[in-house]
Amino acid sequence: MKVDRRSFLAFILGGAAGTALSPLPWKITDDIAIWSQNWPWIPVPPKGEISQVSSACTLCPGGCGISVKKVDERVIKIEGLAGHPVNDGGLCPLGNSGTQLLYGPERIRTPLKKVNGRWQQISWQDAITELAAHLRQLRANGSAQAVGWLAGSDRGTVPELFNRFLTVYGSPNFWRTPSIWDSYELALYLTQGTRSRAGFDLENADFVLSFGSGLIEGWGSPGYMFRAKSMFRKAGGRMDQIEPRLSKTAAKSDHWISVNPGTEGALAYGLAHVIIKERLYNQDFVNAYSSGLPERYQQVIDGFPPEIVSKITGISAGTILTLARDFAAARKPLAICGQGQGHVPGSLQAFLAVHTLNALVGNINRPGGVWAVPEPDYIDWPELEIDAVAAEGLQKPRIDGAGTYRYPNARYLLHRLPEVINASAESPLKVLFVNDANPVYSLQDTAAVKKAFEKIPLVVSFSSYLDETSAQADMLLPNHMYLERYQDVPAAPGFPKPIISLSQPAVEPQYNTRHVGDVVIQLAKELGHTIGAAFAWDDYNSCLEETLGDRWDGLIEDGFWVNADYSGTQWADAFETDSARFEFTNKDIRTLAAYEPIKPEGDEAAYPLLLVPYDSMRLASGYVGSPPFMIKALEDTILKGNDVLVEINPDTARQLGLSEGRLANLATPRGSARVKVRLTQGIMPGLVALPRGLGYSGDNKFLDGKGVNYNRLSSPVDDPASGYNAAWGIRAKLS
Amino acid sequence: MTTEELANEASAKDQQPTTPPPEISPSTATDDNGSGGPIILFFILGLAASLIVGWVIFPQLLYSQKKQPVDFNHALHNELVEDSCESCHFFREDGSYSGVPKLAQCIECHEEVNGEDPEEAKFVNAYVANNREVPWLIYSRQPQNVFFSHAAHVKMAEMDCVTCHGHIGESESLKVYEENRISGYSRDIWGRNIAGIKRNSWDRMKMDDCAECHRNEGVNQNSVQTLRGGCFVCHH
Amino acid sequence: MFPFSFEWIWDAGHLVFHGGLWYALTVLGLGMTYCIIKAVLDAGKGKGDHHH
Amino acid sequence: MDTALIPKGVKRCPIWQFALWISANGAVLAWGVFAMLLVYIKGLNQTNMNNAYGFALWIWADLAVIALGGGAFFTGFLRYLVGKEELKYIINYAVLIGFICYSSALMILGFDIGQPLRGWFIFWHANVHSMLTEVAFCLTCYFGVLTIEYIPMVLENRKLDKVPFFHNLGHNMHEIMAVFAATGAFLSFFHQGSLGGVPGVMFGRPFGFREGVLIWPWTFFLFTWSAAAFGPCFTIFITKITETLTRKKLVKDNVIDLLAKISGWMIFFYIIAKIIDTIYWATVTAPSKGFTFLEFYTNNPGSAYGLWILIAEIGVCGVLPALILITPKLRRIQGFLWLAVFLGVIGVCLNRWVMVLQVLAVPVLTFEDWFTYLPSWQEVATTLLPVAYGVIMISVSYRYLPIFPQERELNPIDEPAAAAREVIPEPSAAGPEPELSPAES
Amino acid sequence: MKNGNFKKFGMVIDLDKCTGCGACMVACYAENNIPFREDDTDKMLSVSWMHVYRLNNGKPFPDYEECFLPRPCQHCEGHHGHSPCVSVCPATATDYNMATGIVSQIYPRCFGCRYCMGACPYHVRQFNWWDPIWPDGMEKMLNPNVSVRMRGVVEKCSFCVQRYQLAMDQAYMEGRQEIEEDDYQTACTETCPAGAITFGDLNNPEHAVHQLAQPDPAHEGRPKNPKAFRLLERLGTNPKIYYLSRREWVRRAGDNYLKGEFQNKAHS
Repeated sequence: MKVDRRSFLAFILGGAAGTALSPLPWKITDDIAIWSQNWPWIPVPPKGEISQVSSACTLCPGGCGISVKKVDERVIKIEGLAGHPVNDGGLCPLGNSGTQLLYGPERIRTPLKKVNGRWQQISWQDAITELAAHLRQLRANGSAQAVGWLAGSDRGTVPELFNRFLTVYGSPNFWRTPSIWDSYELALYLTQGTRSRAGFDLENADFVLSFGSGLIEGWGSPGYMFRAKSMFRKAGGRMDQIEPRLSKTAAKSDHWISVNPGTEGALAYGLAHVIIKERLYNQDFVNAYSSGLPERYQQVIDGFPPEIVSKITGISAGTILTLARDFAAARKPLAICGQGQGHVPGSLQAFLAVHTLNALVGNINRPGGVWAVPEPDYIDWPELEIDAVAAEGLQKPRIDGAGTYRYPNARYLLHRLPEVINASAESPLKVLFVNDANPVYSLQDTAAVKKAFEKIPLVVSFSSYLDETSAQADMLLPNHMYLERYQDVPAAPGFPKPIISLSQPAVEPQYNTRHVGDVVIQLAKELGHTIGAAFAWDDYNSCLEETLGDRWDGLIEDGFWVNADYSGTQWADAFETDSARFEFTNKDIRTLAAYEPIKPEGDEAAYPLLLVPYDSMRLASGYVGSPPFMIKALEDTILKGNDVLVEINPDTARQLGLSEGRLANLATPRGSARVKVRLTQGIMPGLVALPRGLGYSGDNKFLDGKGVNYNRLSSPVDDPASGYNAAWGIRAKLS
Repeated sequence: MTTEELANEASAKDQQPTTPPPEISPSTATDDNGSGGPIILFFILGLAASLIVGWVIFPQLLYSQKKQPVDFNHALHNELVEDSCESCHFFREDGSYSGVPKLAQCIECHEEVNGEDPEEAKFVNAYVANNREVPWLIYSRQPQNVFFSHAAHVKMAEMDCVTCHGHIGESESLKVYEENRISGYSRDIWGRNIAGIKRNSWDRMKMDDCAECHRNEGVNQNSVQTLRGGCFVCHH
Repeated sequence: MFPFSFEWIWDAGHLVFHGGLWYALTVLGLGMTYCIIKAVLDAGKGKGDHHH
Repeated sequence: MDTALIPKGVKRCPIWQFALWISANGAVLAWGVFAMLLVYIKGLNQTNMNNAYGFALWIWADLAVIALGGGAFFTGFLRYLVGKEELKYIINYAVLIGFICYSSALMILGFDIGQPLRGWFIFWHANVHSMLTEVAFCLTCYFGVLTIEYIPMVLENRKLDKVPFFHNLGHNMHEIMAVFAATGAFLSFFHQGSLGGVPGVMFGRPFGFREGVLIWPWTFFLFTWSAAAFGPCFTIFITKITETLTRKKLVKDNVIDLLAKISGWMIFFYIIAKIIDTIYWATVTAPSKGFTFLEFYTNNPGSAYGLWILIAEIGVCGVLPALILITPKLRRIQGFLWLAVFLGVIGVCLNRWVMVLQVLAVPVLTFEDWFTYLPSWQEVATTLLPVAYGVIMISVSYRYLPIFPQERELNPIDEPAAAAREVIPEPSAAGPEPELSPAES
Repeated sequence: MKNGNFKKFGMVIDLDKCTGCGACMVACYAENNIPFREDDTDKMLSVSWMHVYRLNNGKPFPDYEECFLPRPCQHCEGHHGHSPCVSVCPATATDYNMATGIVSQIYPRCFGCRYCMGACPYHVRQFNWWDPIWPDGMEKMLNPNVSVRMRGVVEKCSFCVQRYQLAMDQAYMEGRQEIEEDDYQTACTETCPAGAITFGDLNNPEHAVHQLAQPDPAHEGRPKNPKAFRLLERLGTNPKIYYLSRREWVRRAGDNYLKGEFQNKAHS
């Protein structure tokens, strides 16, 4: 039989018909579709038992309660803890992104030591032994004071352990990251005589006058501020925002009062002037519970009549008058200050001026007012035995000059540290421990900070990430992530009640990390002697449990402890000044440098514009950078590709010949950067606004290399009254 | 086809009646023009071959055979436990379903070898001793986009396990797991029958099988598009 | 597409739409079948073997 | 070399010249295929489409080639159902062009979807309420019709025609071609309309949305109509180009003239309907959604979607070609004919562009801006792919198939030697009455 | 379910409370396994079920005002469930459920034709232009109750329907057939630090959303609360997201109006 072409064709045809009648083509088609629905490279998260752990967030000082949602041993989501006094179920974008920090591939997985510029793994024991040997050597040389510790906070057991260590070791050089709370604390101390935390009973206020505070941009405890703002607004409360740029807070306010940058203090004094002149102040409070108002008026306030204030601030005298009258007429008016999220302490005189306003309307320690909140004093550790070396070291002045005759009122002047180190041939600081802080990124004039850090012989970072500071460090001793550890979170800035929250582990530590508290205790034990004796606990957890005592069980269960009934100390008992009254002025205040608007660095002719930073809830600007989710959620009016957008007024743009979306060079006396131009009517002419929280350097591809770090372009300016950094901006040009 | 071939063919055909090809099959010989027969034969040959490929060989090739790591005896366990299936495949308080037990659950009874079954010994030595989860191959595993609520079926609708899972609870050993090489799913989803024909409610676990029951029972027939089950009942 | 697919409903939309579709497919299918069968038969009769 | 395949009595260029021409187009084709593979393998991120432009260059190309391919169904309709006998001299070419257009459209759809492996869901899990379902079904079916219409042409190849089965098959198919053509016209009517329905039913998009009858928005009918009107323009346009390139007259003027006249009147009435539609939409539909007519054409970057587009579409590329084509004197002047069909082709393409892309570009939320889009090179390459494919298809078909029945008559071969070179002598080849396709014989 | 006891889940977003912080977006990413890319700044290429718009009143400095408007899927009901996107889907990959009022999107069914994206005037539908990829180790954070979408399909906000399912599971476990208002809340609602989002059953007069929006059943759910509005109400999409604002320009920005129309409406 000859198989010719036709037979072959017939065979093929028969085959085709048979194939069509068999399941083969149909099943394959279906299976391929199913395959495309379940591509093997698409991850399939395993199912499991859902559980939750009540904890506290430590990514910012806000102290929100969180509920960590788990599936078996995986953290899948972080939610706000319902019923928590601070945030009651709400949670900010950073808190929501915490899982990405836990599981981020860029975490430091083991202790590292820099050898010849390269990172090498080191065991925990070796690291502690080596550190102890180094510290022993310094003490032996009589340089105990050359050891410093920089922490993100000075409240709670962990910073207290650092402090205790430094004290018993013999160094006064402890720092916490600077913020407006330095100034608030000082303003309260000077006028009321108490070292306490400023709290704001925002939810009960009926007129909040904010001098540039980013009430909903991360000022204070964001969780509380957001909630409280909604509450007092819902009750019909008024909100006025005084700042040169339409921030989100300004956008949510009844009135956006555009003020010349850096002149908020003058405006506050101007308002006080009107209130006093028109006798609108709270007679009851001023007469019975305060002192020094006439003197203060004569010395300072009298110099700020509306016409002059109008010239300084750019606000019409009429507006000033109306504002003062409205403020004084409100039942529960509240004035707040501190720029943006509050990263820069600011001008002490401005804080005093704003606090003066609150005192004039008598809303100190009153519902809807500003409260001096006492610390929950649960840390009651055994007395220290200070040996001779330590005593000698503690006698030495602080390296940054805080507490000295030049800056008698300041506690920490971290921003001055780079200058001091760079000015000396050899760094006066030999060892610096850094915890929950990224000063090489977050201090202004980062080039100088970096230079200073390079000069410090030994920098030890406890960071979980290879951030800018870790990159400058010599040893990395990664702390557990907050989702892996216990830690007390004692206070939320601005929150009006005494509160302690507890961070507790939701999962086992993912890597070879160690609790920083344990490291301190082990280091102390390794050093032995009086130092070891000061740390009698086996480990941090037992220290914490012992410290919290009766509160421990409740904290484990609820995640927080709060004095819910606290509503501000009565006026009669509230003031610990010499006069036992609120002192508008006293001997300390009298010696302060007089108020004048802080001048930013730079020559007006060379740099015609003013660069001001702004904050956003969508950008983390604390010790951790924004996780991928936050960068994803960031507006395209802030970041496009890798370019940050700076905001300028269309009028200014016209003068400069710039148009929307154009790339431009932003230059300041401290550096220059490529930026994109965004035109908006929401900013005062002559200003350039740059967001904080971008421009990280490193190898996190979701964060680093995006945008520009404002701190790189700017520089600190000493406040003549306190010595704190009061820089609100820097002169700049845009071309 | 080249032109030569075409030309040759044309001329060959022309010559056919006078010079028959040397090899003639009987069917060709009986055919009028000598071409219809073999064509039909070859057609049938092709048809038969492809039918065999499609119905017999293809299913063999489509599925790979995998043995379960441990041969589990459902029947035996079922006798020993109090709460039948739910003793091991239980509901959690939040209404979620635990599915195949984790090692921790098995350890409650099998911390050490209890009986004489070599499979139990294997289980204890290989998994319990090393604290390693057993990589069970799950016959009823559905894609991630399928949301199946055991609570809705077992607790609310009070269905029994057999309706969907068959009599696996009475089996003394685990059958071979056949995995579809393309889709990666167990053969039990499509069903043993390659044509997709089912005799029992537990023979298949494709979407249409779920839909059939939902339709018969009138469950969630709220879709605007299909007037049937809303998609979000099972998918998200 | 077929009455046994999940989405199928016996309503006017489906009947009109698929009615048209199946009608067209039937016409095309029957037409082509007719042509092919007739061509086979014609070829058997020797038609077209050489240019009419 | 390939002379045995070339139809009898016609002259074709040397094989090397042909090969060169095919290679040049093949290069473009290969570039397109490369881009297509990129799209398949890496996904639609290779395009510049985005969440605002879910439909972009490809869908426009799809709609445009389908509209232009409308010449096939409408010519078939006129030839087989209305009985315009003269059109038999151009129907082959119209079918070929249609076949190319529709196969291109299907190919584009094949890579335009995000999950090509599940593309068949549109058939299997069809939602009959979706205009796109109707498009997919009718498109595929009508492509089948065009294939059926194209097959006899292929079978007419000199070599294939010698096979009795093929000869008879071609003959039989011709005999019932009217049935196929009628089915094709039926399918075409619906899918052209459904394509118009795609923007027309989007009631969230005031620029595209139209009222209508029952489930069909006015754009449904306008699209069918415009495809029928402008499709023949494209057939004439391509025929004219082919004639220019081959330096031969291939179709007699009376045939072109008839088709041009019909096309002209179709455009004329279409454009009146389109103007009425535009006025109604501008004065009733849009305002009811809170839009003024001008808002659809102003404040967009570079005025890419300015009023010019409406003037160009309706005036320059609508009214003008209609007037030329319905005026016998004008349409018989070659230059005017060229101009009219060219404008007509541009006009319908512009209409499809507007109805696909401007619909998506117009901001609907008051706080959004116009959306802009520029295709990526991958999109351009894959859009040129069908063009190259079409040129190759036409070239090959023209070379080997008797596409133009009047070619031999219009271009008698001077050299008798040409016939002598044939491998197999063809007695009837020199016959005075040229053999048409079997159906006509 | 034939007794017509249908739920209609919806949301009321108080724009006076919304601070534009973006927590809702991030909570949604985390809840719904939304992928992220190194450069996600082109918002038209990015997947974000919830998007916060920034509106302004168009006035010059210093009268310039801004407002933030979170935009989840509007879960349009259209007329009788014919939302703009549902009826256009050729493969029945999206559906309107009469029992919940949720517009579903079925990823394994979708084959990526993107017609629904074109049909939706709110840009709530987004396409997976890329394969979803999680950095090494970060896939641990994925939620097992939401399927991870493959490249080439459209996705959108589902009102966290998985939470509804889990709440129902719990109810069944406890022998209930119904769930309470608090049992089912979306991730964005829960996380909003300003408490701007309220979620619940619009058909249930006891639910906060019903009280805030006061939907008018005679007019396809148009809000009776004069401070409330819906986006593009005039298109007939009949959405289930209601917005509240005391500012008139914000309410006006919710829809397109011809000159003079809005005032008439406001006064009538």
